[in-house]
Amino acid sequence: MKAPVPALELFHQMVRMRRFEEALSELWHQGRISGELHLGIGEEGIVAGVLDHLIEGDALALDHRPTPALVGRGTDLSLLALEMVGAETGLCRGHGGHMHLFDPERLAASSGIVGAAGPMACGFALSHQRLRPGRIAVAFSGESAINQGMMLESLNLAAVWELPVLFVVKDNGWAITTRSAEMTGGTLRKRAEGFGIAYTKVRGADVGAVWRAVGPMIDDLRRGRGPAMLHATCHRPSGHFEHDPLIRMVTSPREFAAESGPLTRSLADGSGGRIRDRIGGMRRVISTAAGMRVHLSKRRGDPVTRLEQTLDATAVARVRAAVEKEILSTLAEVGSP
Amino acid sequence: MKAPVPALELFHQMVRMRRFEEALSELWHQGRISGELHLGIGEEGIVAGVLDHLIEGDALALDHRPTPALVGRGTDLSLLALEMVGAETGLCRGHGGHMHLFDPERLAASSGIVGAAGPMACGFALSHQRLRPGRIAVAFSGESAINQGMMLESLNLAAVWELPVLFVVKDNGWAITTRSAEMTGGTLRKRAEGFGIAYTKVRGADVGAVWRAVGPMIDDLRRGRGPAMLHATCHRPSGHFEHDPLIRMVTSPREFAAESGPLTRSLADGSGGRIRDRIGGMRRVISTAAGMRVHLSKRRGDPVTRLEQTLDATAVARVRAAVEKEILSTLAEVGSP
Amino acid sequence: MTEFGAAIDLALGHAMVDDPKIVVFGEDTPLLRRELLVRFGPERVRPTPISESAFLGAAVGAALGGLRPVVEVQLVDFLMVGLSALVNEAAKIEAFSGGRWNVPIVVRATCGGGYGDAGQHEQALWGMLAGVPGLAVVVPSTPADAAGLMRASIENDGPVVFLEHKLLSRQWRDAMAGGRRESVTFDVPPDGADGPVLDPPPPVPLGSAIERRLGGDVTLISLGVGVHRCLSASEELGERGVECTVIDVRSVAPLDRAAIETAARRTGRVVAVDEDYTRGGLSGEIAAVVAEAGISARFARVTTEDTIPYARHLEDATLPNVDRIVSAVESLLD
Amino acid sequence: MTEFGAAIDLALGHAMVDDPKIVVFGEDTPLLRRELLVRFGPERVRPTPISESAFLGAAVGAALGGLRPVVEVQLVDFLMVGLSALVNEAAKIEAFSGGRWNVPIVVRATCGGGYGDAGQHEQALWGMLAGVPGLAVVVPSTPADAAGLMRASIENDGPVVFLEHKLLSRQWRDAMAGGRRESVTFDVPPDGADGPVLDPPPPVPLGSAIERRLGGDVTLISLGVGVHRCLSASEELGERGVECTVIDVRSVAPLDRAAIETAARRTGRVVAVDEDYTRGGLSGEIAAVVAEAGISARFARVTTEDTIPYARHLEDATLPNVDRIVSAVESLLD
Ligand SMILES: Cc1ncc(C[n+]2csc(CCOP(=O)(O)OP(=O)(O)O)c2C)c(N)n1
Ligand SMILES: Cc1ncc(C[n+]2csc(CCOP(=O)(O)OP(=O)(O)O)c2C)c(N)n1
Ligand SMILES: [Mg+2]
Ligand SMILES: [Mg+2]
Repeated sequence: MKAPVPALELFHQMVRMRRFEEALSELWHQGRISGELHLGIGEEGIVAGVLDHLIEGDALALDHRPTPALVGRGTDLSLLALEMVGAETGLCRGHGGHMHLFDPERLAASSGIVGAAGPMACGFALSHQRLRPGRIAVAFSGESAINQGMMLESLNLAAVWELPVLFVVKDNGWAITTRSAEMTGGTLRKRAEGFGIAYTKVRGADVGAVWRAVGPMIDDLRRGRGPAMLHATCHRPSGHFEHDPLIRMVTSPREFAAESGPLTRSLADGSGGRIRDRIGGMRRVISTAAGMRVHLSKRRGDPVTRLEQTLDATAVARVRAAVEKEILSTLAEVGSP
Repeated sequence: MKAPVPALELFHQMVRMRRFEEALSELWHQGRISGELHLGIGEEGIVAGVLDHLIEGDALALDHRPTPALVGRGTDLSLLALEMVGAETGLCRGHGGHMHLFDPERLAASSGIVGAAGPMACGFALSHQRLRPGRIAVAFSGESAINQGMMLESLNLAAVWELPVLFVVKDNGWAITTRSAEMTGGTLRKRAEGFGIAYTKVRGADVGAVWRAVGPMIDDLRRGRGPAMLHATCHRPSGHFEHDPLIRMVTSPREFAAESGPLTRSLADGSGGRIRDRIGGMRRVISTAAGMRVHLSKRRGDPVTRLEQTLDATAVARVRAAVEKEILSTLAEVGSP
Repeated sequence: MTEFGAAIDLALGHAMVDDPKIVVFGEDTPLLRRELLVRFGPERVRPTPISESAFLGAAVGAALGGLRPVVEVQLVDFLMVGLSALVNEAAKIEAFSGGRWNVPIVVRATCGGGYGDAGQHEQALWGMLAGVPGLAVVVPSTPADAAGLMRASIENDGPVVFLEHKLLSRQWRDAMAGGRRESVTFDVPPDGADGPVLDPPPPVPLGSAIERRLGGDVTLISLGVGVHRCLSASEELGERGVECTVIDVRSVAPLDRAAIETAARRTGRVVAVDEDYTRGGLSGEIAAVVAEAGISARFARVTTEDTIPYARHLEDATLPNVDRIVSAVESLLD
Repeated sequence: MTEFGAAIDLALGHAMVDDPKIVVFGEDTPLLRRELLVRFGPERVRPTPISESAFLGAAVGAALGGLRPVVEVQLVDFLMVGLSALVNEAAKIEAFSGGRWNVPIVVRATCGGGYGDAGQHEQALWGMLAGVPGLAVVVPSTPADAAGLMRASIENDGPVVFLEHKLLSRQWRDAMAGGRRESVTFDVPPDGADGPVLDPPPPVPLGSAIERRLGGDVTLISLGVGVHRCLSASEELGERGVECTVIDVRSVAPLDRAAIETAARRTGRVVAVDEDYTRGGLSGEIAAVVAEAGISARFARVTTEDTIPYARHLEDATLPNVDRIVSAVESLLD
């Protein structure tokens, strides 16, 4: 039984996620959203491809980029937007904000503690075993969260309790300004094997591929065959969070130039390390900055445009118009400052 | 260059460890040592086989069974024994006790927090990189500590920082009264691979095998080839700690009989779970108890007697006499209550 | 007469009969709680790996999913390994969700010293935990309270840390202290270790202190084993004509401010007897409660000032004891 | 004039020149501390995985091995993930080793709120940390103190948690709060964000409070950003003829009891202004210090009572602010 990929629906959800987050970004720049706003722009292919397989009663444990998943799961956009601007009428009455979104009706909880989605998903799955057999829990996290002890412990806990947890690792290759591969021993595939859990890798830019890969995994989960890891690559073009100063530093020529003074002084400072060390330090700063700049300038790998190209233009226009309408009415609810 | 196993020296060290811990056990039963005394009786093959390769400047991060390693590394037995009885003249002036032994001269530190030896060893190894090139750090832990987040994180940290850490996992198969395999997903070999670190498995009852296996591993460590894991099985015939009541319960027929009343009442209690659940519960208690009883009654796998049989009887007698003398003079220092 | 630990399991058993959503898990739980395991089956009583961060966090998730987990961490000291699950998740979700989602978990752990295991395994740490808004912390001093507070903790809709003192619980005394050795003695308070417990045990509401003794000269405020030390000191002081009120706060958070204020006002002298660290939070909080109420009372503390040493005689001097309480009272008398 | 965060790095740079045993590591450290990286090289300034338990524990081991690690955990909230390394190892080893081994580590972390990131990322938590014997905790309020306390923390032979408030440090304000947006404003105390710093900065001894203002009617005791709120409140009160003393404790542990006692005795009225939770420890400790000294002073607190909410207006009402300080002072006046 091979169902066809529901491309238009996946496209619709991805556009909703994308456009909603673009609106949030604007609200953030307007100063109406406070704090560190981490967006999932670029991750929609992974999120939409997974969510489409969920049924009522499935649970979501989300990380510091919870918005796309909530949008896709059906949380009211106005409630979400109102929460972001701190309104009493928001999803969490203005108490949670963008990193601490909770939707009890959809069993969706988030946390800004890297790795916390792992134990949370294990707990949801345990409650499923007793209260909602056949339901699953999905943990969304970044790839660098895989080095956090509580996440590693959860892989093991899920394995030995045979919990129906799908660990979805959204791999953009970076943790803020650190290249994840440089801080991660082994590979994710071997990590999963190390805990005895199933593993599948997929390109997150291809929502259809995600959808196809995750279907059988979730079927197995529902049948009680124990936890699994979906490792999905992705590209997040805007970096860590809105207007990250470190990212601005490496991407803006002006800002990077402003750095060159202090860095050159540090390099020249004979009171510091041996010249070999100092050059090594400079090399590391430059290679990190250059690596990030190249990474962020990449324009391939966008799941939305990629799918769009394969779809009928009128259908696309219809979807986009519907989403625009939804976003506008959401923004109307939020009003102006 | 294949050096021969220094059998007599290994035997000597193992007997010192064994006899010293037997003396501690007696002091504990006399009430002169307080708290949870965890002994390493049965682990001597692993400890002696590893320690023989160490040189000055190498560091030890020890777990809740630190005594054999300190004995083997040369910490004064009287200082150790005096510490155990809480004397001002003890190794730590009576402040640390058996789970918190610190010997700064030998860079040996212990902790009763399961898994803490991992990060501790990473730290020692980092200090070696800067201050003592060519020196290594050894982390000793049980096999169940491998599910503790900080230990898992350390495997990764050691890998990515390329630290000279030897993770020695002493695998007796049990964590107190829990069968470790039932709570551990995957295998240790795959775990190590999952973090990109070298792995070797060996029978800890065969000190010569340990000695041979660990030699090349340590050579590699000293050459900066990154961390490695030595997985060594062992059999600890006396269970978790001196006189563990759970262990007494399963091993003493009288105590187990005393349990049968309450357990039978619980089984019969219709206010509880469905009868299927209750029988399942009873089955688990009995199988755990039986499994432990069988495990503890095993008399094979003792590294000391095993090596003894291969040695010349006069040499053995000489070693034993020397050790007896050392132990007696140590006990004399400790005096009577 | 019911033993302290048995009283807790009695309450737990009743609760598990009443509410099938209660599950129990932790390291070694199958043998530690074997009677519950046999009574309720392996789905409701299960072992965990040595992974405190994961299983505490899983308790939070399970509670969000509709269960009521009672999760056992053997020593409160080990909570430090997975504290984020309590401080950053359990304690915060009700507030962050705008009051729409609760986290009904009970974290059961042992605490306290007095048997020579040293300061990495004998801490109290209740002040640190109680300082976090959203976390309740209870520390019973008698079997009846142990049962009643366990009942109330399970019924509470937010997270509760339930601490049982190792000197009071036979099971833990035997395990951690080798308490069945005839060659060792501990200063175990008899009324704390065994006492009458109703079956089923009525809940003891969180945040309700109880007056264990009434006297007009000085108020001693304590909890857990400390209560018994206070009662002994009060006996001794009573013989010398100094009459003490002894307040057992029973729960560190919520804290029964009214009970503290009333007694402080009546006696004008307050001694906080707290096995937790001096700056651990509770003893200071007692001073603050009194001062905030505008009560001008003389104040002293008997607390644990330093890392608890291993040697029994050093430990005895470090933990609050009857002599130190008597001296503290005397210091307020002249 | 030196910026707050730059002052810390200035002190760190001097210390690293003087002592080659100092190493710096943490998440993202290579870019965050890029000037130090370029000056001292990748062996002394290195990145970590997101593994707080391991790298905090490794700092302890490295210190035992002879290094002096300065380890950076971006937010104090994240310390909860790896707290055992501090509470059960770093804080205890000097005591457990009978004084034979020290753990000279500095844990550098940001703390505090006021920019709308909500209570999982804006906590103070200094009281909880300072409650553990063996841990020192410092919270500077000016660039000069930031530099001086960093210097002293590095020179200290035991573990120190060094907390920099996000509102004071430009780097963190920019990062966490998006502070360079023209569309947002924060109540950043100008004297806290920028100020004169000597080069090299002289150390500020741990445990030494400083009087920021002298007045005879009321003593305000605070630290970090709270000090500036107290100074603003004092201005306002001064105009009405109420004269305040403002004590900046600077270090939560060790705590300068003498400074608190002297001021409390002089004014007879004490207001503790503490961004940490009400029952977090410090504000209660201040009450206890006053009461233990036998000083009969009126007492009030301005603290964070609940989980810090996300919405800026809710947050403003939750964190200590000038209005609340003024009201607290007034409540003690009549
Ligand atoms: C326990 C903890 N440590 C550190 C942080 C700070 N932090 C937030 S996101 C992040 C990087 C996460 O990287 P990754 O897991 O790859 O997720 P991504 O941001 O790329 O989606 C870090 C270090 C945190 N929130 N929690
Ligand atoms: C963080 C932590 N959790 C729990 C414990 C209690 N505990 C002490 S030893 C032990 C079992 C350890 O098993 P293993 O790692 O196999 O070592 P073994 O005792 O068999 O040598 C446990 C659970 C602890 N000391 N620390
Ligand atoms: Mg990433
Ligand atoms: Mg074991």
